[in-house]
Amino acid sequence: WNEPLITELGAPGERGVLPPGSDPDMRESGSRARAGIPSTRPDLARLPEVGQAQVLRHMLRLSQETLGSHLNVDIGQGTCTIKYNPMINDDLALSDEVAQLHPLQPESTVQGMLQIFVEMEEFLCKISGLSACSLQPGSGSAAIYTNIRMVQAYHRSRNEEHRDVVITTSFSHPSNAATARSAGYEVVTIESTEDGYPSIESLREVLTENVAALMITNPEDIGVYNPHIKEFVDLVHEFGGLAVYDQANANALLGITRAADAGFDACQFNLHKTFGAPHFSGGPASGACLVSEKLEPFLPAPVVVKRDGVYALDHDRPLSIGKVRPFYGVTGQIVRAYAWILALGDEGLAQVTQGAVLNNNYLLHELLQIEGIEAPLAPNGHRLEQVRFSLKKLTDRTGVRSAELAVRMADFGFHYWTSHHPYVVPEPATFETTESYSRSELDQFIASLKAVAAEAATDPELVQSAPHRVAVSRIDDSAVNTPETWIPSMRSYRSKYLGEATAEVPRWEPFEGLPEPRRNAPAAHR
Amino acid sequence: WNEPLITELGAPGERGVLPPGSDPDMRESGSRARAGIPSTRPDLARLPEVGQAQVLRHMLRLSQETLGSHLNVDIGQGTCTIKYNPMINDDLALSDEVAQLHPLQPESTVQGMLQIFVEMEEFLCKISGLSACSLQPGSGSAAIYTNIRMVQAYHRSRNEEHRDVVITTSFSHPSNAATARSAGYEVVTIESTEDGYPSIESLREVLTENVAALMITNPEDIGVYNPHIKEFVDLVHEFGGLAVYDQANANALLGITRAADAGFDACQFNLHKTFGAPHFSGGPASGACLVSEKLEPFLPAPVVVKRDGVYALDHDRPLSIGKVRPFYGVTGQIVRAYAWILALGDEGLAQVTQGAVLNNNYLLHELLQIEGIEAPLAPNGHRLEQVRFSLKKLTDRTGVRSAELAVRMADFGFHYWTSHHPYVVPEPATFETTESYSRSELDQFIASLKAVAAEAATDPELVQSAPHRVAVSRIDDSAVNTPETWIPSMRSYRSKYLGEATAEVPRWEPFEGLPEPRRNAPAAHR
Amino acid sequence: MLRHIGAESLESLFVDVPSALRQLEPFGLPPALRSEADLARYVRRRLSRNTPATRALNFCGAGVYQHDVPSVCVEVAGRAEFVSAYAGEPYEDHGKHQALFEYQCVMAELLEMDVVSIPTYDGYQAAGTALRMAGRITGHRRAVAVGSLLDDKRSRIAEYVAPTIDRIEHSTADIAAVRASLDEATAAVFLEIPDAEGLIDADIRAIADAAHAVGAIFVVSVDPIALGLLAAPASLGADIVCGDLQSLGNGMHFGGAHAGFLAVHDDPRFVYELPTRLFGAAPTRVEGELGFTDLAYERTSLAARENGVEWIGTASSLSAIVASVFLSLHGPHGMRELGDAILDRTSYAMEAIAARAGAQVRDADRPHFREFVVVLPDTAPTADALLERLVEHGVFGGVALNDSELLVAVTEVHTRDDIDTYIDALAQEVAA
Amino acid sequence: MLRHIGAESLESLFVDVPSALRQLEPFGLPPALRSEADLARYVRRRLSRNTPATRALNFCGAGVYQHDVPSVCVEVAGRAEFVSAYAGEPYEDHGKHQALFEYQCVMAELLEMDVVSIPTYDGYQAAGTALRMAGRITGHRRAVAVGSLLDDKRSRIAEYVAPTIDRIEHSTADIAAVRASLDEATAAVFLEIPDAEGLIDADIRAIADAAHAVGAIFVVSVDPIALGLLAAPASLGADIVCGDLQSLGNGMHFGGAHAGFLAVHDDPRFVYELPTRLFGAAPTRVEGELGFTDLAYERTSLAARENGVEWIGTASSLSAIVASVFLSLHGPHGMRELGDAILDRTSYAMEAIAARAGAQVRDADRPHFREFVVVLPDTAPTADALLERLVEHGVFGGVALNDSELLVAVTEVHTRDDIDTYIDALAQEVAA
Repeated sequence: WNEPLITELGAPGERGVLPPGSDPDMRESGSRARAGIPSTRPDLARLPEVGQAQVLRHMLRLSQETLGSHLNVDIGQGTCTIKYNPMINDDLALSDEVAQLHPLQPESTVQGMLQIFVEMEEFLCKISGLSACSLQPGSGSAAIYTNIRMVQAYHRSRNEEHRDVVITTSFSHPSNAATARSAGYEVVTIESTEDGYPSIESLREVLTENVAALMITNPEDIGVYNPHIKEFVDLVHEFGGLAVYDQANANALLGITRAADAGFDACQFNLHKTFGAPHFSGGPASGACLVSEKLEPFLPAPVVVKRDGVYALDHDRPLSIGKVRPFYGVTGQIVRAYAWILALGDEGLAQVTQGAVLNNNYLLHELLQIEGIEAPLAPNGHRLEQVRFSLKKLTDRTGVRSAELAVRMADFGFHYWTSHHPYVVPEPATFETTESYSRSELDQFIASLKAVAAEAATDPELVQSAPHRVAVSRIDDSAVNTPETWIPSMRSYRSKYLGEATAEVPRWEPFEGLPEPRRNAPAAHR
Repeated sequence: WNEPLITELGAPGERGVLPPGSDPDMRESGSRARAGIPSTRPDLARLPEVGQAQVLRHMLRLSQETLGSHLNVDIGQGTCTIKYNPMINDDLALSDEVAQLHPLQPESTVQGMLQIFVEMEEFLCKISGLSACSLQPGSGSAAIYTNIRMVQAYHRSRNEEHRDVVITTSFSHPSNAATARSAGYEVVTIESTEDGYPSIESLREVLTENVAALMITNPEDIGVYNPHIKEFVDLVHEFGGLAVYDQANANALLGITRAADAGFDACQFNLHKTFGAPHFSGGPASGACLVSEKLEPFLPAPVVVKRDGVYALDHDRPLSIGKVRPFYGVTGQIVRAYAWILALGDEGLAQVTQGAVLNNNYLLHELLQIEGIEAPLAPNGHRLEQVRFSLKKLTDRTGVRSAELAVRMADFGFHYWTSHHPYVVPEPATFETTESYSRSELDQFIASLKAVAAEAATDPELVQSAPHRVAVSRIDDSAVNTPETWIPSMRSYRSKYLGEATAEVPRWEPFEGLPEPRRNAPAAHR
Repeated sequence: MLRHIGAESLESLFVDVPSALRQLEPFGLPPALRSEADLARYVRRRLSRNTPATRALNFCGAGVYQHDVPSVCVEVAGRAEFVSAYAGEPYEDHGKHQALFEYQCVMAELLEMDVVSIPTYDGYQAAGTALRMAGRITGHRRAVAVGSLLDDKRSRIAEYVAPTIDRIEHSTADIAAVRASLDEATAAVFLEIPDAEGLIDADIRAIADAAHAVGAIFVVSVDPIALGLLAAPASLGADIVCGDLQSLGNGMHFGGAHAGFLAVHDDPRFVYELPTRLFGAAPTRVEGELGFTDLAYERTSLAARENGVEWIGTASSLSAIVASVFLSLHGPHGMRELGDAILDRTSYAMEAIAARAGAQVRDADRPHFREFVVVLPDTAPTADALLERLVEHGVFGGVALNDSELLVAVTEVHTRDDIDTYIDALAQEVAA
Repeated sequence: MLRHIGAESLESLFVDVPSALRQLEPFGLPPALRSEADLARYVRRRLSRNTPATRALNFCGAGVYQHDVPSVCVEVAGRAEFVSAYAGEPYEDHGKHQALFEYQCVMAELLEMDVVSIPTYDGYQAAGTALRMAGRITGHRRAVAVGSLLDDKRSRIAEYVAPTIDRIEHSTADIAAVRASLDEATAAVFLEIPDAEGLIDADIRAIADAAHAVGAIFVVSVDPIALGLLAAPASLGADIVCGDLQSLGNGMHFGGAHAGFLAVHDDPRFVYELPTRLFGAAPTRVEGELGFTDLAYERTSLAARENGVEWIGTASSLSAIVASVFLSLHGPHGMRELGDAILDRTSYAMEAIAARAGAQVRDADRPHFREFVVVLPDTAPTADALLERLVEHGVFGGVALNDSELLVAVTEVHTRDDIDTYIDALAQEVAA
C-alpha cells in the first residue's frame, strides 16, 4: 500500500498518549514559575494529531516496507558486515538492568555495568593485541576521529605541532580522510596501483617530517589485503608519524592477524559490524578505540577502572582528549557485542573469519561466471571478506549501469551496493557475505543477480525502469539537488509549493564582504 | 515471496540453539538412570536442521504475510470485536513479575498477582452486576462451557437431574449449543422470526419442567438487541431453569445494561474481545464467568480470596465443579484486561460502547448505499455493535457470491467475514467496527468494498479469480476434504504422495460389530 | 457522524434496550488512569509485590515447568502481526496458516504421527478429549488410568469427559495390574509419561498390547520436551497422543501458558473425532504452490453447532507457533541433548538429595525425568513450613504434596551450583 | 564449498597475510558460552549487580533524563525490520526513508524551522557542529557561550570545534554582559535553554538581536521536550537550533541513548554546511506518489571524502524514528501538557525543598525547567556522601556538582509522593 505521511493522518482532537497531570499544589507552583518565563510558546506546535492505534499501524506498515537482515539475505551491502544479530543479545541489552540505568547514578549501583565495560575492553585488547581501549565513540567513524585526535594530542604533548599531514589511501574508508581534515590536517591520499595495492614507493614519495599519521584500511574496502602493511607502518614510524588502522570491518582477520602484529599504534572496531550488534537503520552504532601504551594517556575520559575489587570511573586523566560523547559509550551495543564475544570465544571468533572468507570466495567464484562481471585489481585473485566487482563489460554490452541493476535487485528483495565515491572501479558493485548466511541463501542472491544480468541483455528497459515490485516507483531526484525545489519537510513544502506564508523571524544576514561559498558538484547516494 | 516450508530449509548439521550441557558428575548420574529406561528414542526425531538466523528470517516473513489489527483496519470480522490492544498492556503482561511466576510458588511471593485477580473479579462483577467471578476459563467458549457445567451442578445439588434440555437461539453463538451438548444436554434451538428476533411464543412452546437452562446471546451475532430479553429470562425461571447470557461481545452494552439487570444467573465475558486483550492468531484467549449468588458455590476451584490483608487461594470448595484448566487462568490476558479497565474507568467504558455503536451505524449507513447490499431482519433498523448484511441481491445480479467478494477484499488488505454456519441470512457478511478506528479508516474499508462490488458487476471473473495481490493464489480445497487426499503434515505427504514407507506400529483396530460412524456433510470455513 | 447518518442522538441508537433494563448508576470502578505512564506506574506497583522465579532458584513443577525460552521464540510470539491476527482466511493470513501447518508438521515428526491438531486449551483438556474420542469411537464408557496422575489433572479429566466416559478407574503401571483392570467394555487405557512423579519406566509396548487385546484405545499423554530422550509413544502402540506445549518455549506465566495437543494416525475414524481446527496443505492455481486451509472443517462445532465434535473456541494458536519455532531451533540433536541435560540433572539431584539433604527420595532406584518426590523425615518441619523457610534462602523448593512430601522439579535451567545451593538449604531446614 | 571453488584449504584463502604477521596464539578469551541459555545466565548474573533507576526514585539529570517512554515507541524501536536495516536505498527501504523524512517533518514543526537533518551522534556533537557551521559560514573563529553549561559539554564542544573555532568565551545571560562580549570577529553566540541549571528566563530575542548586530550567527541548544512550554527558538531569532533527542522516547540506557539534531532555515548557506544525511521528498513516475532520497548528498564526507562537511558515520537514525513517534503520539496538546507537567513538578520540588529539606535552592525565584541546584548547608555531609546515604532510602538524589551542591532533576515520571519521599529523605540526611 501507499502509506500516507504521518502529517496527513488523524484529525483535530485525536490523541496518542496523555502525559500525567499535576495535582493542585504542583499546578500552583507551576503557575508562579510560568509567570517568570519571558517566552512561552504562543501557539501549539503544528504536530500531527493521531490516535495511538493509527500511529502504530502507520509505523508497522513503514517497517514492513523496510528490508533488514532479519528479513532478507543481506549480502549486497559491502563494507558493512551485515551479519546475524542474535536476538538474545537484544534481550540482554534491553533488560532494565541496562536500559534503565542513569549514567550518573551512584557507582555502587552500577557495578555490573562497569564490570562489563572493563571485561569488554580486555576482550578487545586481546583481539587487537593493543594495550588499552575506549568504548566511548558512537560509531566507527567517531572512533577514527577519536584516534586522530589522540594522535594530535600525542604530538602536541611532544611539542611536535608542526606535524600537519595525514596520509591515507584511496580505498580506505572516506572517514579517514574526512576526520583528519576535520581535526585540521592536510590530507594526502595515495592512489592504489593498477593491481589495487597502494605501493610502498608512493608512500615514500609523500612522507616528510611533517607526517602526523598514516590512516589506512586493510583489507581495504575492496577486500584485498595489502601484504606490505608492516613495511608501511615501519616507514611511517621512521618519519616519526603514528599508524592508525581502520578496522571497521575486522571480519576477515579474527584469529589471522592483529593490529599489534603489524605494529599499529591504534585501531578501531565497529561493534555493530564485526561484533554482531545491529545496525538500527543507521545507528545508534558503537566504535571502540584500541591503542598502544604510548597513546593510552590520551584516551577519552572517564576511563573505567577496577580498584580494590570495586569498579569506578576515573576522571583524573590530565592528558585525556576529554569526552568524545556525553557519557561512556552506546551501552546497549556494548552489551550486545560483549555477549557476542562471550558466546564464541577464541575458536568461535576464528570460525567467524573462516566462514566469512569462505562464503565470500564462494560468491566470488559464482558471480564471475556471469557474463560481464569481473573482479578487477589484485591479479593473483585472493580476496578476503568482500569483493568490489566491476560490471563495466556488462554496461558496455547492454547499456545498463551497475546502479540500475541495483534498483532492479530490490524487486527481488535484495540490497545491492555500488561503492563509495569516487568510483575508482568502473561500474562497481561491492558485496560482503559474512559468515551468517547458508550456501542456499547465497545461491538465492546469485540466482537473482544472474536473472537481472540476463534481463539487462534481453530487456534493458525492464531493468532501467525498475523498481516494479517495491513500495515506491522510480524517483525523479532532480528536485532534491537544488535549493529552489528541494523539499526537506512538509513545512518547507507548504511554503515553497503551496505559498503558505510563514511568520517573519529575526535571522542572520550575510555581512558585507562575505564571499560566496564554494560547493561540491552534485552527487547521488547510489 | 513464496516462502518455503520450514521443513525444506536448512542442511544437516545446522543448529538454531544449543541446550546447556551437563558436567561429568551430572552426566554420570544420568547414565545410571538411562540404563533403567525401557524405551529410549532409537533414532533422532526428523526435525528441521536450520540455523537460528534463517529460522528467524523465515518466521518474520510469515508474520509479514499475516494481517493483524495492528496492521490493518480490521472491521471485517464480525462477532470478534477486533479492537485496539494497547501496547502498554503487553509490556505489563510480559514483565518478569507476571511472565516468570510459577503458579505454585509460595503464595507470599505472588501477592501482587493475587491482588490483581481479586480486583479484576470485582471489576467484572460491577460491570455485569453479578456477584461472583471466575477468571479460570481459557476463552469465551470455555467460559460458556463452565457456565453450563455450573448449572448442571446446581440442578444436581437440588436433585433435579431430570432437567436435560438446554434452549438456545439460532443467532446465538454455536458454542452455546455445542457446550450444552458436550455436557450431555439435549439442545433445542429456537429459530428467529422473520424480523430476526426469537419470539416469546416459540420459547413458551419448547419450555417444560425439563429445562436446565436458556443459553442466549443478546445482542445476537447479527447486532440486534432483543427487547424482550427479560421476559425470556423470567419465563425460564418460572419453569425452574436458569438463564445463561453469552456476553462474548459486550461491546454494545457497557454502561447501557448489565446481565443482572435482565435477571440472568450467569454470563461470561471474553477478555480478548470486549476488554482489549489481543487475539494472538487464535489464542491464548481468556474468558470470565460471572454468576449470581446461587451459582457461586459451584465456581471452579481454587478461588482467590483476601483474608486478614493477605491474598490466598481457597481450595476448600466442596461444591465446586473443580478445575476447568490447569491453574487459575490465562494470566497475561487477565493483566492486560485489568489494565485496560483501569485506563478507562466508568466513563471510558461507556465511551467505548458509544463509539462502537456509532461507528457501526456509520458503516451500516454507508454500506447500504452500495447497490445489492442489504441489512435484513430487525425492520425498525436499529443495530448495535455489528451488522449481518446480505448480499443476495448483488449475487443474484452478478453471480458473484459473498464468500468470493471476501477473497477479493483480501487484495485490498482487508478481512471480510461471512457468517457462522448455517447461513440463515443468504449471502451473509458480518462486520463489526468497534470503537477503535477513525472515520477515515472506516472510509477506507467502505471505499474498497464499493470498488469490489463494482468489480463484481463489471468484471466478475476478476473477483472470482481472486486473490491477486496476496502471498498465495486461489486454493483448490477439494483435496482437504477426503481422507484419501488430505495432507495434514509433510509426514503424511511423504507416505501418501511419495510412497515413503513408515514403520508398522501396533495400533488399535475396530473390533467386531463396531458400527461405521456417521459424518457431517463437508463444509468450508468460509 | 450522528448527523451524517441521520440519528438524533447517541441515545437514539439504543432504543431497543427497554428503559426498565437501563443501567442508571455508573459501575463504580476506580478513577480512570488515562495517562499511559500513570497506568503503568499503578500496575507495576502491584506487580512489584511478586518475586519472579527468575530472581530465585525455582524447583516447582507439577504441571508447569521452568524451561529455557529461546529468544527467537519470544520475538516471534511478540510480532505485532501474530499478536493481533485472528480469524483471517488462508489468503490474507497465509503466513499464519503456514506457520500453523508447520507446527503440525514438526510435531508430527516428533510424535511420529501424521495428524496433529491445532491446539486445544491445555494438556488436561487434551487428555479429556482423547478419552472422549475413545468413548465415541468404541461406544464404550469406561477408562483405565495407569500410573500416578496429579490430583488436579485427574479431577479436570473426570469433569470433562462426562457423560461420554462415565467411569475412570486406576491401575498401577505394573503390567499384570493393568491387564487385570481391563475388560471388553473399556474404551481407553490412559498412561502418562513422565508420570506425575517423573517416572519413565512404564512398559508402554506391553500396556499397548494389553489395551488393544480388549479393543480399548491406548491414549498416552507425554511432555514433548522428553521426546529427544524417550521413544515416541506412537512407535510403541499409542493410538492417541496428547500433552501440553507449555514446556516448548511458552514460558510459565503463572500457569497461563498452556496449550494442549492431540495427535493421531491418519485414520479417518480418529481424525473425524478431533474437535479442533486442523489445517491441510492444498494445491493452488499456481503450479507447485501450496496453500493451507481447514481440513474436514465439518467436524467442528463452528460448522455444525451441537452436531460438531465437542466444542471449540479461541484456544492457543500462538503457543503452537512458538512450539514449532522451539522445535525448529533445537532440531533433532538439540532435542536429544535437551532430554539428556534434563535427565542428567534430575538424576544428579535425586542422588545428591538422598546423600546429603537428610531426606529420602521415593523410588530412588528408578529413572525419573525432571520430577521426583522427596519424603521428609518425621523430625522435619511440615512441607508448607519448610517451603516458606526456603524462600528466605531465595529458593522455591518444590510443591507440597502433603505434610511430608515435596514434588521437586529440576530442568536444564539449573546449574550444578543451583542444585547444590538448594540441597544445602534443604539440608539446613530439614535439620532445623 | 572449498572444493567447489577450487581452493586447497581454508588456509589458502589467507595467503596474502605474510606469515610474519600471523597470529600464533589464540586470543585467550574466556571459554565460549555456546548455549544461549548459559550465555544469558552468565550475563544476567553480572547485570544483577545493577540497580535500575526504575527500582529506585531517580533524580539524576545533567544531560540524561528519565522521561516516560510510550510503549509504542518501544515497539517501533524493536521492530526487527528497523533493528536490522542499514544502508538500504529508497526503493527496498522505502519505509525507513519515509520514517526518517517524517522525523524531519514533525521536528520542523516543533522547531519552526524547515530543515532538520538526520541526527548526528549526540547533542554535544550537534552543538559543536553548529559552531563549526557558524565558523565556516562567517569565516570567523571566535564564539561566545551565554549562560551556564555543563563542564562535560563545554569540554566536548571545545574539543570538537578546533580548529574551525579556536576560542570559546563565556558570558552570563545578562544582556548587557552578552553585548559586551561580542565583536565583529564573533562567528557565533551560543545559548542553551533550559541551561545547565534548568533556567529558562534568558531574553532570547534580545540576545539574537545582539548577535545579529555584529554579524554573528545565533546558535540555540534546546531540549525539545520543553518546546510545548517554551517558544521555538527560531521564532525568536535562532539561526541554528540544536539539541539531543534522548528525552523524546529514547530512554536512558546508561547514557547510551543520545542523538543530536541540527535545524536551520531553508537557506542554502546553512543547508550546505550540514554534515549529516538529509532526505528530501521527490516525485516518482507515478502521479501523486512521493519518494524520499538524499538531499544535496555531495555535502557529505561519504560523497566527497575530506572535501565534505566534517565527517559522518553511523549515527542515530533509529533514535530519530523513535522521536518522531514520540512527537506524533503526543501531538500539539500532549507536548504542551508534558511541558506543563514538568514545569509544575520542578517548581513544586524547588519550593518544597527550600521549605522543608534544610537546604537552599539556587535562584529559587527564577523559573526552572526540570533541573535546579540544591545548595547544602555547611553542616551537611559532602554531596557524594549524602548521595550514597540516599541510596539506602532507595533514592538516587541527583548529581554532585561539588562538595556542597547537587544538581537535581524532576520530570513527569515523579508523582508528588515521589518528590515528598525524596525531600523527607534529603531532610533527614542533611540533618544527620
